[in-house]
Amino acid sequence: MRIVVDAAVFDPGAELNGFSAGVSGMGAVVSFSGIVRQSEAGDLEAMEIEHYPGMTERAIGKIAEEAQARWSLGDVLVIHRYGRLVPGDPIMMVATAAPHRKDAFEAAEFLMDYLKSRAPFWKKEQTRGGADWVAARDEDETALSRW
Amino acid sequence: MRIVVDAAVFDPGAELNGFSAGVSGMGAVVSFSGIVRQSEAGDLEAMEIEHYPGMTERAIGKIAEEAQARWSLGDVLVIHRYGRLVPGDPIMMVATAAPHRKDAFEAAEFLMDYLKSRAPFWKKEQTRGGADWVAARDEDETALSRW
Amino acid sequence: MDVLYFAWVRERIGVPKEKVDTGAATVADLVRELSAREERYALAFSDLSALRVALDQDLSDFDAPLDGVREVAFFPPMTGG
Amino acid sequence: MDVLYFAWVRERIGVPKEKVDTGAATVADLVRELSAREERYALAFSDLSALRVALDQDLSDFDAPLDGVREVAFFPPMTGG
Repeated sequence: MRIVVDAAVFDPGAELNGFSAGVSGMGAVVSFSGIVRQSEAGDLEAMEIEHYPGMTERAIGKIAEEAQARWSLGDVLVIHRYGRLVPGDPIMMVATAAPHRKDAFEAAEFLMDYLKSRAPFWKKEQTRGGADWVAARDEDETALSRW
Repeated sequence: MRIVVDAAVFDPGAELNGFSAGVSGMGAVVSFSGIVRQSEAGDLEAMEIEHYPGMTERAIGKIAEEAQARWSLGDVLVIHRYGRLVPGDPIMMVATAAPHRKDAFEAAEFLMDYLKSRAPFWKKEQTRGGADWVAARDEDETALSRW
Repeated sequence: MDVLYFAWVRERIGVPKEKVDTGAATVADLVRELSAREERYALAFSDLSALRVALDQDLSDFDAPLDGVREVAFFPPMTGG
Repeated sequence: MDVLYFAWVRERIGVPKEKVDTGAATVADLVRELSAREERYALAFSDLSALRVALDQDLSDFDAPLDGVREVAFFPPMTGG
């Protein structure tokens, strides 16, 4: 299991290759990369991500352990950035390796659903008009109920 | 949409980065990479993949179009190799980009389920004891029923 | 008409592709005609539930008419991915 | 005990972290105590349904006892990923 919480930019392709090279006997690797998306109005200047140092690593570690307990996984990778990001920047990434594709897909979706609502990150969007905290979405909370 | 059917090896990380760089306004990129897995007995020497040139590209193109019709996607990538592969080699890859993670995940799983059973590839496993065609699994056929 | 064979169907029949001169109306008729010709065809086509057929590179079925079809392919269930 | 605030809770209260000397038995008691002190706390804690609390870096709830707890954190629902 590798968990990285860092302000620095990361290279999703290099991370995917490094992750895949580190597992053996796994037929399936699934990755998710989250990217800062420009707003529909096209006025997003930056996304500030705040987190709770200490609790962040702890919460992600527990979510990753839960995924490893529920599915047959070779390995789990979670990378999440904080600080000031601009549209097009990679925010975060998860990767899962498993003997079969079903486990790899389900575990990656589980990790994403829990990271969304249970890892202590908060996003603030800065536009020309001002800055606003991103509100949690009900659908992200209800997404947890399927697990 | 990019579809590659080739005997040559590919670099999943470089493909992921190239794919992500080519889409804009997408918050979510999901990738699946399939890797030749060593057998439980540890005696797999090679995996020979046969395909039906012409029909292969056509069948994959239709599956990718169906995915684009069903989900809100920025782009779709499918790479599938044929020929002689050895354990640890990348076999294939799909990637999907979407504004939101749910579409990217579902479309990637849909692509995988259909590629498994509807793209004209056949695998033959070569071990010290001989060579055998891989049988289609009932669970791969039933996986289609969820879509 | 071109008839193509893949995977173990190709191995049993012994060729990947051949020209077949036939007046068969449907795929099933073509299968019966070939099976009557030689033992290797009868062997390859002995269990149709284990076979798939494509007409002009689209998946089809054994009841389908061959009218206008230029390329027929027989193969086992696919194992891609 | 250390009390931490994040996101808009931090902005409303004006500090990211402070030492609080309290005999509050539960999180809810602490919230009442702080809210009675100054308007900025009352404002930040006015709708508890919009808040989450962590005790020693584990998610908890407002009924939880504070006995033995060294670090309490208040923040809005998380928006990771």
